[in-house]
Amino acid sequence: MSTVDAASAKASQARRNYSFLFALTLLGLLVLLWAVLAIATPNFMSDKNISNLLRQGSMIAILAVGQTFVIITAGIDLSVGAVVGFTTVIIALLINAGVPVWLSILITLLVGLGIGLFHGFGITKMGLPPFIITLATLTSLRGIGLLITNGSTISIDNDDFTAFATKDFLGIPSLFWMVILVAVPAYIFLNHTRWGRYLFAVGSNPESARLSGVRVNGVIYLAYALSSVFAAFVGVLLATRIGIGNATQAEGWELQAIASTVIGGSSLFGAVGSVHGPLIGAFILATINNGANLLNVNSFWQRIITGGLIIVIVYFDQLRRRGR
Amino acid sequence: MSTVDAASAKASQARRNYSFLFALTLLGLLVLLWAVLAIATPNFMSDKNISNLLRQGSMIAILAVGQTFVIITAGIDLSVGAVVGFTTVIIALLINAGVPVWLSILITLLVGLGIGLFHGFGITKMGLPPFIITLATLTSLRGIGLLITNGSTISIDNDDFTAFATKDFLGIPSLFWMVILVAVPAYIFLNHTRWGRYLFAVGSNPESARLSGVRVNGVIYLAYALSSVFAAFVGVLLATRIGIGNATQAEGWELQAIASTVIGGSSLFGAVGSVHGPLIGAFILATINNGANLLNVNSFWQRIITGGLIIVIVYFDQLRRRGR
Amino acid sequence: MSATHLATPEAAPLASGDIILELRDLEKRYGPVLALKPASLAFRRGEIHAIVGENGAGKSTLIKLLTGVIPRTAGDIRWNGKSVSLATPQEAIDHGINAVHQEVMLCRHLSVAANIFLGDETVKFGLLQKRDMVRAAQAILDDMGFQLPAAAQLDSLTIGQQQLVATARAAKRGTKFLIFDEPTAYLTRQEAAQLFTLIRRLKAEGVTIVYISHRMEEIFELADRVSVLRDGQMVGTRDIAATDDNELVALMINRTIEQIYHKEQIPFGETLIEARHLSGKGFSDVSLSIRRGEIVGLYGLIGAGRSEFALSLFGRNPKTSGEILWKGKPVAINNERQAIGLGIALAPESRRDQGLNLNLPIGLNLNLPIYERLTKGFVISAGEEARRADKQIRDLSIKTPSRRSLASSMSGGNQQKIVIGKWLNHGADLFIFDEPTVGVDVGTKAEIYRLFAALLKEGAGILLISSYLPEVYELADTLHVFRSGRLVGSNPFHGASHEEVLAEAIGV
Amino acid sequence: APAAAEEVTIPIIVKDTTSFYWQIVLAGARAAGKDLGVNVPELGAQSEADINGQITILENAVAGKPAAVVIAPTEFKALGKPIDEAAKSVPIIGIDSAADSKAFTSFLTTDNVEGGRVAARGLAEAVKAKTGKAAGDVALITALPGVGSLDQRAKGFKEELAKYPELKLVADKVADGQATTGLNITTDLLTANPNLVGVFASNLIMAQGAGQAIAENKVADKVALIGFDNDDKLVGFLKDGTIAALVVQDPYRMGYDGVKTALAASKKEKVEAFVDTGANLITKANMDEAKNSALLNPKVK
Ligand SMILES: Nc1ncnc2c1ncn2[C@@H]1O[C@H](COP(=O)(O)OP(=O)(O)OP(=O)(O)O)[C@@H](O)[C@H]1O
Ligand SMILES: Nc1ncnc2c1ncn2[C@@H]1O[C@H](COP(=O)(O)OP(=O)(O)OP(=O)(O)O)[C@@H](O)[C@H]1O
Ligand SMILES: O[C@@H]1[C@H](O)[C@H](O)CO[C@H]1O
Ligand SMILES: [Mg+2]
Ligand SMILES: [Mg+2]
Repeated sequence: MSTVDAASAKASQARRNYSFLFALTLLGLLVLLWAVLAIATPNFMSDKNISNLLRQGSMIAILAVGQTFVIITAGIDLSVGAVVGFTTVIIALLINAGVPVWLSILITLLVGLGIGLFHGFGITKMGLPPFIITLATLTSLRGIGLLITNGSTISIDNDDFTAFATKDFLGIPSLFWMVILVAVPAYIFLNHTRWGRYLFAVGSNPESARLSGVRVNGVIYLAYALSSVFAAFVGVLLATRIGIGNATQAEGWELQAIASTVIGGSSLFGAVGSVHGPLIGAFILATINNGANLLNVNSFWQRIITGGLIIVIVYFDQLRRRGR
Repeated sequence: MSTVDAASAKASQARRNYSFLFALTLLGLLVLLWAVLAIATPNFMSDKNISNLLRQGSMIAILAVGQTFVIITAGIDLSVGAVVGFTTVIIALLINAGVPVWLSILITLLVGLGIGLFHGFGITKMGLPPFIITLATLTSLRGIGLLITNGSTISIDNDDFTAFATKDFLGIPSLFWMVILVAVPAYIFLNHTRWGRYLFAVGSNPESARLSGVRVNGVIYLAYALSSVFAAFVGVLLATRIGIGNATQAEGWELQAIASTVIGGSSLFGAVGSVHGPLIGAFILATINNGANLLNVNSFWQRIITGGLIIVIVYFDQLRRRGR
Repeated sequence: MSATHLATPEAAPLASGDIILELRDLEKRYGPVLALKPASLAFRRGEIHAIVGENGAGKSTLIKLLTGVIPRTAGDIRWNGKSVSLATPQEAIDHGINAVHQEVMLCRHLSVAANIFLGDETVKFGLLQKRDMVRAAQAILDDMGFQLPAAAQLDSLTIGQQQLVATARAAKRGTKFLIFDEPTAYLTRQEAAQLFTLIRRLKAEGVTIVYISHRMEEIFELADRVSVLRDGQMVGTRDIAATDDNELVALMINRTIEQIYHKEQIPFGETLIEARHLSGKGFSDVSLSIRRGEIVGLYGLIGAGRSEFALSLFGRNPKTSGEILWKGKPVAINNERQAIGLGIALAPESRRDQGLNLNLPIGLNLNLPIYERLTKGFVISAGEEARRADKQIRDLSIKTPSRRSLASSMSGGNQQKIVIGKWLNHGADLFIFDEPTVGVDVGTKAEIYRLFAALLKEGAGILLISSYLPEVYELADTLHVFRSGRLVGSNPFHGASHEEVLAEAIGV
Repeated sequence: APAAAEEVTIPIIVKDTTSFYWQIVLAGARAAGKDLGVNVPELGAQSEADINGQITILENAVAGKPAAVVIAPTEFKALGKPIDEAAKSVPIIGIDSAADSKAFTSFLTTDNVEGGRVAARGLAEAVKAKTGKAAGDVALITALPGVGSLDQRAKGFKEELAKYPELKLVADKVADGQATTGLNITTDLLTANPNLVGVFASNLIMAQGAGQAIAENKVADKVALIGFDNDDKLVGFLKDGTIAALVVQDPYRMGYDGVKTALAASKKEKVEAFVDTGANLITKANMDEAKNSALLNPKVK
């Protein structure tokens, strides 16, 4: 092997480790935040608080993973917050109508699927930009949800269902188990199946993907369907947590999900993204909020600090990436 | 000239005409909306209502033009709504402190400039994605504004200033004059100056722009500075219109501005955009709301219809563009 | 490296006034990759200096250093005897150093004129003088003999035409030192001839030209001197009169090639595909057939409609009339997947736009058509995925540290190999190669042609689309000429001379 | 049990820290904290519609092991369980609005349905004052959908309005929480309903927008506007006649007494289980009465 080859082998080695290192770095930042908070507040490391933290980050984390599929295809899904709010209404109606919980959940997820397929249709068949079609759905879905409920709130009268969010298994909150339930298959799907590869290929260059025999439209349908189904799943979880169906809930969660995804290293131009990235991104955001509450930071300062920390974290991450 | 050349010259001719045609179509849709509303409601075409409509669309229109500069560079500015809210606070404080109105406005615009330059810095020097840095500013600015006002509202005690928004000149509301004041130079800037052209070049291919000696970083600073200064200007207008400084105002206006821009034919992937497009986009959105109010459409239906119309309008626009 | 003994130092010592630009121990590292090992070279005022070397040898890297596109990691550059930093493209432009890069570096959303004047606009009272610029750009294009509309939007042009725009842009007034990085890769002979005329004229005006190409005949036609890069190392400079093909190739690849156009006579088998009176966007009434063991060549000028025809066969573009028979039976090919399913593969002409997923790993690019096959149960077999990618990298000697490297970090020629490799990896009965050797070095070209032979032996048929006449001329069993979307002449051009084929293509 | 030497902590959780109304509540709580030597973290979500956000904050507050928690539940049903859960570890004092929980140690609230009724009566009177009789078209503008207390006000308003058969509710609009939207809606309502005689804007921000529309269109002499809650801007409108009347609660007291009651509860002292802090109709005529003046000028800083 010539020197060039040896050197470049080393570079590729570095690059191979890189994805892992990068995750480590973000994870490192998260752990750093935890360490600081553990020292600064007496209660941060309490079982109770860690449970709270895991519960608080869970829903955005799941949304962010769904959003990542879309962002990898160079798309965007602004509707996820509205889907969450809308599906709390759907599941509340179903459960109150006496439909068994498992069936209610299934139907709610199918409603999510329908919304995602509609997005796929709008993008592939009507030629609409993802930003526009999902913004339109965001607007309309909130309207439909409000219309169904006449602007009010539906109390879910099934205590087993609403108790779920507060439960723990093996000391870990049920909501966090749901993250694991979603993330593990999502990881396998994204990194170890051909459809995962196709998501990247479509995000990178749809024409080349198409000429290589990839069903580009199918891949787009798939990405948006996954995002919406994940959002519907979060709607189910939110309904168990707040015990009501209300179409205005989860406002702005789309931005939080997108932010988690981007903090987690995805590029809005597509073809870059992972499953662990958005998870870490979501828990970084949750930790900032949790920590600020525990530190009794004034809520206005809390916003200022959140903005500042987002900059600092992504900046360090960029540095690390460039310096690799 | 060979046939090939003749054909491609013809194609390019078509494309040159196209921008104009496209504007006509969107404008056509707007006019169609107006015609329908003029028939459906007795008051839509009244002088008074047209004045109201112009006033209602003005602020988003100006934001959308500023946003367009950023979107042409393939960026995004999520902070504009927060800048509007924040600058209502700044100008309210200045005016109440007895600073002359012209100076208050100037200082407020300079604050906007500072925010825009900060975005430019974050993107070019810190390597942050535009989505992230402007999201961070959005979060922090609201916090700073709330901190300054302690979460309350500053009532502006200068009647001349607050009367401005209600005034007309030559039968046209002052706020709409402000749109003209901004749009005409913006049009000349974008289409007839070198910096306007560089915005497109950077959005199209930053590397080739750089190879041509274009100061790519300078162009990015410029785009974000313009967007923030326009937002600060809208902050001034909002302060005259509602007579208060309040940091939580204009929430979600960034999405409305981006939607206006995209409805107006800009691509979020950059290098495509105009000044007339976002203006028409903004007034389409304003017309939908105004019309729904006049028709006394249930507020929930109003949301559903807005979403539906966005899809229909952009769809027709796509058809026209493909069929050109 | 024991090969350095091959390099003989330049014969004639130079008077310093003759030298316009000099490199001293110029070096470029990408992280640990040494893309250019410390290189020293002097360019004479007004000479045409060719640079040759294999794919990935470091030619484009050298050019990027000279034009301020990337920073050097060590060494010195002297411009007219003075050390210069060349830290930004603007600085290079200010000195009068311009380049036509290998990948077209223009803004596709802007007009031709806007691209030509980008960074150097005509402005009056702060306003762009668009008409003046269009007029001036048209004058420049006309003067250079390029028949292109200055007002057209760039992306309405073919890649070749875009390359000419880039040339016009770099060669317009004020240029003292002009670098061409494989300028003819996307040009037809006719256009290449126009380019050569321009280059000779510039030389006569005292402009120094650096000319990079994989086409030896061009080097011998144009250059005064030639330098050879191998593996990032400058291995020698020769006066063109004092060297020949064989020496250059030996310097480049450290071995000799007996025969570039490898051709074996293989008996033809069944007819794989037959197009009958096929029409579509860009072509009409095309009838031809391809048998197993046969290479059918399609030669024509840019825009003649060959690529559009190929895309129709592959199901990417709809046909408007006519019929396709596959192994004797009429078939409908409505999309790419149907074509692939029948056994058709297409390596498209534009590697950037159609052929590659640039910001993804090489391995993924190579395996993209075969992931269905790599899937065992629900998941992809990682071992098989790696094995298949590594095999293509080895077989095609794709110069990369790893299948995990991004396609975008490859040199142009190596990118082209990935486009081909992906279909070799998949396999097919009929291979459509659209400009398969664009930007590919001599050694690799020979390998690719050998590979064609291997495919034919296995019973495949090949449709070879090329604007490089020697290639189709030497390789095709049946040669068709396309002109303005139609096949010209009823007989295959077998046995016709180069000149006759060219005349048909141009239509004189 | 927390050591006596340590400072006692009683967090107060409001619905949304970004509105002036809640700043008055917090000011009251702060004053109580100072007077009683209690540490009072001031918490709240980013929007009154953000139920999950408030639950999260409650969870975090309880994790800090406070002596008691004062909370203004953002939604009746949704906060029920979390409050039950929290009450297992600390005494919970409710203020402003109710929640579906029996675990409150004490409760100091405005009856928002009653607040809506007060507004309807005030509107009828104001219309009568302007036009001579309580008759004509009226409209209701709600800031945001899905906010419990706003829904209750709308309910009370509509119930009471039914007692005035000649007052016809021609529009029931829900905005997006932005003053500008309130302004645009009101303007359009004035255009669409030339016979409009009254508007009820059921919270602070909507009243600001609606007031601006009345002023902008110079219809204060024809259209009676009733607002809810108060700040400088609205008091200015009240003074110059743009707004006919404001329904004003006693947020300062809720904050102050909330913390005071919480401290008592944490010491296991006996506290009052329910206190109605009242909703008062304030007009230009009675705004200078001592009690009203105090309500209109809370000691925020
Ligand atoms: N951005 C980059 N990052 C890492 N390595 C790079 C990068 N660009 C080029 N290289 C490496 O530098 C070496 C030289 O590449 P270069 O493009 O100069 O080759 P070339 O001689 O122009 O080849 P070709 O004839 O194929 O165009 C190659 O090994 C290539 O992979
Ligand atoms: N983007 C485009 N817009 C309009 N017409 C186009 C475009 N691309 C190609 N054409 C037209 O389609 C026809 C066929 O082009 P095609 O690319 O198939 O030719 P070709 O013979 O393969 O030449 P080459 O590939 O060398 O450019 C030509 O008339 C060309 O002008
Ligand atoms: O319940 C609250 C208060 O009573 C106040 O009016 C602010 O808005 C409501 O949601
Ligand atoms: Mg090269
Ligand atoms: Mg072609």
